[in-house]
Amino acid sequence: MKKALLFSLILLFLVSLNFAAGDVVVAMNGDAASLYPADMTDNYSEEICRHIYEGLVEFDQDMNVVPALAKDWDISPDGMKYFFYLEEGVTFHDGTPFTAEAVKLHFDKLLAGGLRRSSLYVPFIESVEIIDDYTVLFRMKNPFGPLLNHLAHGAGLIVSPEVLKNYDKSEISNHPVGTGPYTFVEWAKGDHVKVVANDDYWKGTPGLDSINFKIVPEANTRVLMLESGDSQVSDMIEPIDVPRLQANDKVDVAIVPSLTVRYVGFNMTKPPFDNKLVRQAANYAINKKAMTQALFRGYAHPAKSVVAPKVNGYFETEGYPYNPTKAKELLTEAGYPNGFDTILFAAPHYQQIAVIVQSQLKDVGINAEIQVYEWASYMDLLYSKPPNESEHTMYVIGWSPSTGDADWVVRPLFDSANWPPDGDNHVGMDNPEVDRLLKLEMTTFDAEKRAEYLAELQQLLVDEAPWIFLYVQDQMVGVSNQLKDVMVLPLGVTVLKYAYME
Amino acid sequence: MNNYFIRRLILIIPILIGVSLISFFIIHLIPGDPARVIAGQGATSEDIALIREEFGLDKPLTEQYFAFVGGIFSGKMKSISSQQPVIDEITPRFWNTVQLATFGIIVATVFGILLGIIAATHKNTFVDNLSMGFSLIGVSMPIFWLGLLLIMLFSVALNWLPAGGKDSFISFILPGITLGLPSAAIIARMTRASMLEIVNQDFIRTAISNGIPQKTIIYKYTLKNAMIPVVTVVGLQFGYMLGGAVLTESVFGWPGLGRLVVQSIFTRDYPIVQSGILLIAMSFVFVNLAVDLLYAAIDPRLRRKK
Amino acid sequence: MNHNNSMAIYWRRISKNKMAAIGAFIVLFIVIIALLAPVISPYEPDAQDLYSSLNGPSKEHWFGTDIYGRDILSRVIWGARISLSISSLAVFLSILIGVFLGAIAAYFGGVLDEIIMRFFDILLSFPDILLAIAIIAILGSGRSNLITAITIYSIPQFARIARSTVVSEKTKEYVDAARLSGESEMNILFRYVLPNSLSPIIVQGTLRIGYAILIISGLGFLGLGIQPPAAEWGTDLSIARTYLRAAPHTGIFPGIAIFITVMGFNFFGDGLNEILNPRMKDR
Amino acid sequence: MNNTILKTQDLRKEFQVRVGFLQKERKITAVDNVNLNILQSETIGLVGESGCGKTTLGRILAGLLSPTSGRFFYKEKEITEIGKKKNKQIRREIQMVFQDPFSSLNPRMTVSDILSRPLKVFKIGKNAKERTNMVLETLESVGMKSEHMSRYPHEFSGGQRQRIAVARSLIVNPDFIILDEPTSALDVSVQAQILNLLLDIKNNFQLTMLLITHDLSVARFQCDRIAVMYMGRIVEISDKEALFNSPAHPYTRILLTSIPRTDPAQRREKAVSTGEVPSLLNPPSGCYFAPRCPLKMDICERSAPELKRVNKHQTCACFAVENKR
Amino acid sequence: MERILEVKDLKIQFDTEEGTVYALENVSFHLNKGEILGIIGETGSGKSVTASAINRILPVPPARIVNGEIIFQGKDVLQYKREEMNRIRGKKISMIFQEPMTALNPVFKIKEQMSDVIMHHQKINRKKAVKQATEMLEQVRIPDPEMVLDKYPHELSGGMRQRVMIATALSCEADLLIADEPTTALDVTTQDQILALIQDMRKNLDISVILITHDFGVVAEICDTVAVMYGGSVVEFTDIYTLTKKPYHPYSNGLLKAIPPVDQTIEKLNTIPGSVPNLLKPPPGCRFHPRCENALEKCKIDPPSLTEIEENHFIACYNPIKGGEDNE
Repeated sequence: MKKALLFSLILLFLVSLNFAAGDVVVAMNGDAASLYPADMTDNYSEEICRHIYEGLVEFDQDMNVVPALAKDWDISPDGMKYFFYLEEGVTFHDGTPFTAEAVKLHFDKLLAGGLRRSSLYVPFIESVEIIDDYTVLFRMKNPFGPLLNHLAHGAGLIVSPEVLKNYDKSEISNHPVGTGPYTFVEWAKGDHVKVVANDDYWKGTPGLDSINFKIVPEANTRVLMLESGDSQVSDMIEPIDVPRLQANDKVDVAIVPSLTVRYVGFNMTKPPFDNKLVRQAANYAINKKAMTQALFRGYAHPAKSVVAPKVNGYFETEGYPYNPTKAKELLTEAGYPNGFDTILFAAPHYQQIAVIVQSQLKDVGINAEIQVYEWASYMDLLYSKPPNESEHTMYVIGWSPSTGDADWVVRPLFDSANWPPDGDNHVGMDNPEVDRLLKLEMTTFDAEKRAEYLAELQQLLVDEAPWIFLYVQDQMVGVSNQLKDVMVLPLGVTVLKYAYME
Repeated sequence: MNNYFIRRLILIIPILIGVSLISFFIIHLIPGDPARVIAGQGATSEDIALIREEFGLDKPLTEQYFAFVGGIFSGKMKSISSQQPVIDEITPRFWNTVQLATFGIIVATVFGILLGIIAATHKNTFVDNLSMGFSLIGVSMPIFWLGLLLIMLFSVALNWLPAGGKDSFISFILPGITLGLPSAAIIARMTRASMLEIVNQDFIRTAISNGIPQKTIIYKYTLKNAMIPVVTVVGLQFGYMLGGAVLTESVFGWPGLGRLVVQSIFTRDYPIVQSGILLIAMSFVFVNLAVDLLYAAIDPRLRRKK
Repeated sequence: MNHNNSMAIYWRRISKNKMAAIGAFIVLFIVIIALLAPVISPYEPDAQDLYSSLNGPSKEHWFGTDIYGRDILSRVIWGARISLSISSLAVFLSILIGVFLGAIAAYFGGVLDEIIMRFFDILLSFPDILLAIAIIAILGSGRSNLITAITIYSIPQFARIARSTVVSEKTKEYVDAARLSGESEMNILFRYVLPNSLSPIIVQGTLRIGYAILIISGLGFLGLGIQPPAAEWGTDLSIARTYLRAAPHTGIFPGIAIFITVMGFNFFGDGLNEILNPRMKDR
Repeated sequence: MNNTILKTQDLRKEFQVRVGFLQKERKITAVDNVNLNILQSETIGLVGESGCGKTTLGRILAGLLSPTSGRFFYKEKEITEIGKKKNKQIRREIQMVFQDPFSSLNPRMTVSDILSRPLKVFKIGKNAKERTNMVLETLESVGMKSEHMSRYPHEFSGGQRQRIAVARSLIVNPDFIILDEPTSALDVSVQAQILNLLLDIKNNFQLTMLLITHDLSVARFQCDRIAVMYMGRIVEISDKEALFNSPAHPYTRILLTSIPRTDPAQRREKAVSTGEVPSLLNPPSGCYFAPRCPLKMDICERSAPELKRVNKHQTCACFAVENKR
Repeated sequence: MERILEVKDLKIQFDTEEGTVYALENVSFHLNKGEILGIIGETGSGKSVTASAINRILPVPPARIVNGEIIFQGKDVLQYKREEMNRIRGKKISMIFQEPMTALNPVFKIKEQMSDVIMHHQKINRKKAVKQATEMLEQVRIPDPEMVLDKYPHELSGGMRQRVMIATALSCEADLLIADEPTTALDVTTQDQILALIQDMRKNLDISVILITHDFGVVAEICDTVAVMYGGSVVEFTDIYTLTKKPYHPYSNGLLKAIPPVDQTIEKLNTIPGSVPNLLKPPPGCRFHPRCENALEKCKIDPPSLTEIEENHFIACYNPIKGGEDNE
């Protein structure tokens, strides 16, 4: 009997221990890989970095590029030179002043290569020069429309020069020092990352006292933490739990379409997928509405282009509505009256999509056997050999431009120069017309002109049907209704930079 | 006594070498290139070559093996995915697994031995059938399903306990019970069988005929003999909990070593997988050594004759 | 080896032993379900109906539907086929290899014994599930690789049992008598010693099939099981993880199927154990 | 007529008592330089307390155990290596019957299999039919019936099983049979049946027999000559009547007096000594029996006595006995 | 002669999975104070079951006492409750067993096992109990008691362990010692010493002994009276001299003739045809009738009861062997 009494006492004490008003807990699905912006590729790292560091420019809620450490900028008429005029009186958390020199040091490290995000800058930026303490010049290798998006990218978050000078690449991650509203406190691997308010933040004291990013891999637990007030923000809410949270008056659910387009890629170098009609037929065979209803309870939208709606430069085409009879017609027209056998490759977390695609393709006569490869072998399969030598035929995958700009979708995926093992063009697209449009859109920095080229390119790509276009998924983030001004970016990152508790 | 200890220790060395060889080669047999995984989508082959060179993946296998054996705990070895020294990645995770395993084995041993003794002392009665029925259920229930059911009941429905993650004491309860129950079943069955075996021995009949009371016979004479095989089983179960709790850890999102190893296998993080598997196997071997010593402590016949 | 009359004896003793009878009944029930799957399952296991995904138990779907709207009852029935075939085949293979190695090691002893047993000690210091995962990572997931993985980590168990029974059996006098009758050593091992060391192996074999089913479903749960869309209990269960609250039925029925099947084998194994070595029963 | 069928020369068998992986190995000598001659168609007894090496000696002669050193000859041919080399012919001629009826028959084989296997292996009998007849004939010669042929060992009593074991050794018509405690696992009434059976067989088949037993009364009934063993050494070999009426070696005398008589009238004063057989791990020096021997002299502790002929019927290994004469 | 123990018409059966084992059919005999009674019988004769029924260590179930009384010092032991039985076991009735190798607890020192018994019965502290144990070991002529007390069972020889067992059994001055095949597993020289020891214990400690064995020599050597058992019943019960002179029951007669004598050489042994009965399906009437040359029709129908055909000579047979072949 005694033991039971003691036990319930502990339970009571622990539950009552809640947090002071200004302290916010964010329940995240996974742990950050690194806190060195220039060397990270996962969303979790980016989410934390965006609170500690700041870049020259940043994205707003609708992914427009807005000023941050750079108050304003001029672009030379030939688009080869970008002058950025920096905010004054800004200091890093370790006290070093924020000057042009800090910007140059940060980008020189990136341009030197060897960092995971170097490929975002090396092909486009020639050099970074200091004009004066608060003016910096980016000299371009060739005119490059989407540069601002690249600078607003997570890799553009500027690290304090002191840290860059004293530590090597892996150590920087353990000493995150930026100019952001929150300073780094501690990082317990696999458990949590804690940041506290930076009182002398140049835009005034931030809205919260501290933020604790807790790693909670279990979706159910994140939902329960939100409902019980243990956390104020819970990311990656499962579609199935959304209705229940919406019914809860203490909680809101931010539903924001992501930048990721999910698709089934064809290896266009391998028959029968070298035949456009077959590819189009496969597109008509898939009932995207039913798939999204089953897998995401409707929180996903059929893809109408190679690019997601929120991406800068998106152009909506008519897409491929579900029409199995047309699919069969196209197949017979293409010379496969009673279909054909093939293999549908997938990584473990794409199995559910593959199962639905397999069943619907079967209805039109395409018998696809599913082969599941773990992620590492899957990467090997798609990237180790050029498509014409590789075994992959149809494979489930997705792409999301971390720069938020269409160029970072179409060029890596469809430029004929980007065939694996060097690039991501594993569909094996080799189309002069596509290459021409790619060149044009990359080198024009006039927004309207660039949008026209991108539109034409997207219409062409949809017609070419290198993929079965599937969907763009919504991402759901649960937020306590006391927490105001939370920015849930389509990038898959939740930023509390301007957030405050009511 | 010490001679027995030294002898057992020397026996372990070949096993450890074998274990380190297997842990090393297992991961190298696995297709897929770790550098590719880190470089991720959008990386060029120079990037990949750079990463390979940075982690010494391009060196011949034998050199990599000795680097592995030498560098495990010297911190020189870095995890490929997180680039942190292997020790920093593994030690906290291993400590979490040890804590959970300890909680689990305590639940298992207390429940198991209690049930086993009750069943043995009330042979063929309702109590015996009940406890053996329970232990059969414990052994037959898939551990991850048990975890799911407990979460459904205690955290989703009743919301008394957290559904996963590791922070305060209460987060130990559900995973600890999930991990402990099947082992409790195994320990209960072994205790009952061993008690029944001993109760039929001649020396128990001698004690009865000399008038020794029932209580002393059960809790002193029978129990001490019966504990010999039970200790082995407890050791074995604890050993398996240290490495084999992958399913429980994954259901409860417990940041344990087993789960880290499995995830690292998927991302081909060689250093983590090799060191993780080696650490699990070594802890298993040392737990067995401890069991053997306990064995000798209980059973004088094993000690060196004077 | 045994003539039919001793088989009859075994069946009579099984029916008399309560545990073995229950176990045999459950196992037979599951085997029949597996065999009659095409006939008795109400729907095609892979037939999808995406608009009725995750519906609870109803008249049309007694066990409800899974995320693709497939009928869970049909998948559970077809799942029996996969679990039974893979586990029994894997255990059979590991018995063949394990018993052979164990018997050779025990019978001829010396260095051979030392090498084989030390190697198995090393293999046994890895937990089963981790070894299976590593093997599947090497070979890739899929039916035959799953069988290989389970076989490999079960071999040491059977080798050890075979070794301990053969070691005790080979000192029995009928072995010396066989030598006197001029039998060759190999002949003595396989015609005299092994047939008499089978009972603990049969018991362990039955228990291991149950355990193998647990591991198969465990691997399926981790996403390393059979290639989709095959109906495997563990794989189907892993979906339930995300839908615990909204669709608990997805987590109940496949779990019960695994549980009952494994319990059947455990019951049967325990019963056999009592039948085959009477020492367990009180005098 | 009585030529020697089997002769041993300084036969010696040592066992390694390995206590552990690192323990220094300790040797015990189970059979210590035994010289024994067995005459054609005689029955010689080998008696002694447990652990005296009589079973080990028996197994060496049967070829089941190879000696550490020394040699032994069968019909003038050396067969020390019988254990290793598969010499079929000699293998057939020397057979053995074991002590425990419950473990000397393969439980998984029927009686007809057990008896026909040796025939097949030694290629005796032209075809199956002839072999079955031989099986039937041998079964009848040991007092069993044809309907027993298709049954399994577990369906027989201890006495019947021992009969089957005897039949198995007889069916290959050997010349020399070694019997290791054939009746000590049986009840008295069943033992009597088997002992009578062995007597009949000896006479009908002109067999030479070596009977290993701890029971001197069984030895008296069955054997012509008796050898007494103590801690691996033969201390006395005498003709039956001589051994019982006038035992030469002091150990034989103590053995005979210790055996309880079945007639209460002949009760005798019990030896009150608490002496026990010393352990083979550290045997005493000289004559092993010295510590317990009433006739102990100084020499006994220094060197081990040789077997010497005492009279026409008896040989003995004892200094005291030698001098007295 | 005061009777310390009387067993009347004891009938015991075992319920096993194969069916009911009719272990004891009707067992009657008595033991006079200070005497040694020998119970002789072959495998399955029920001698051990009888022994373990007397001090009630027979596990019930599966055993079932159908009827019969065991009067010990005036009271029927079968009516004792568990606590009462526990008090007299070791205090009034104690027992020693056959296998010295397994009769002592392997994981406790001799000192602890012996003092546990003494302390339980005499409620004295550990130190005094150990002292009493040391004296007891001297009584059974163990050369160095202190050293033996400090040892574990596996460190002692077979004979030594048997002496420790006897010392423990008699450490609380029991009145009746039941010895179940005490020397069967020992060599003949050690057996001789143990028999001598039992005779001394009887004299010095004034105890009565029941000696169970299958070896008639042991009975002839030290017993005063003998009960011959066959197939679960006492077939003949008399003093040892009468039995050797006039074995009236055909089984006793046959048994005595089947033993190979050590003092004379004989040509042929008398044998009893057939083998021991299967107690699952015992033959009707007298269970020896299938193997008995004197069997009459009556013997096959109803079992003979034990009757005193001569003064102090009881047999259970309708057609005993009288006169004629006196066994010289």
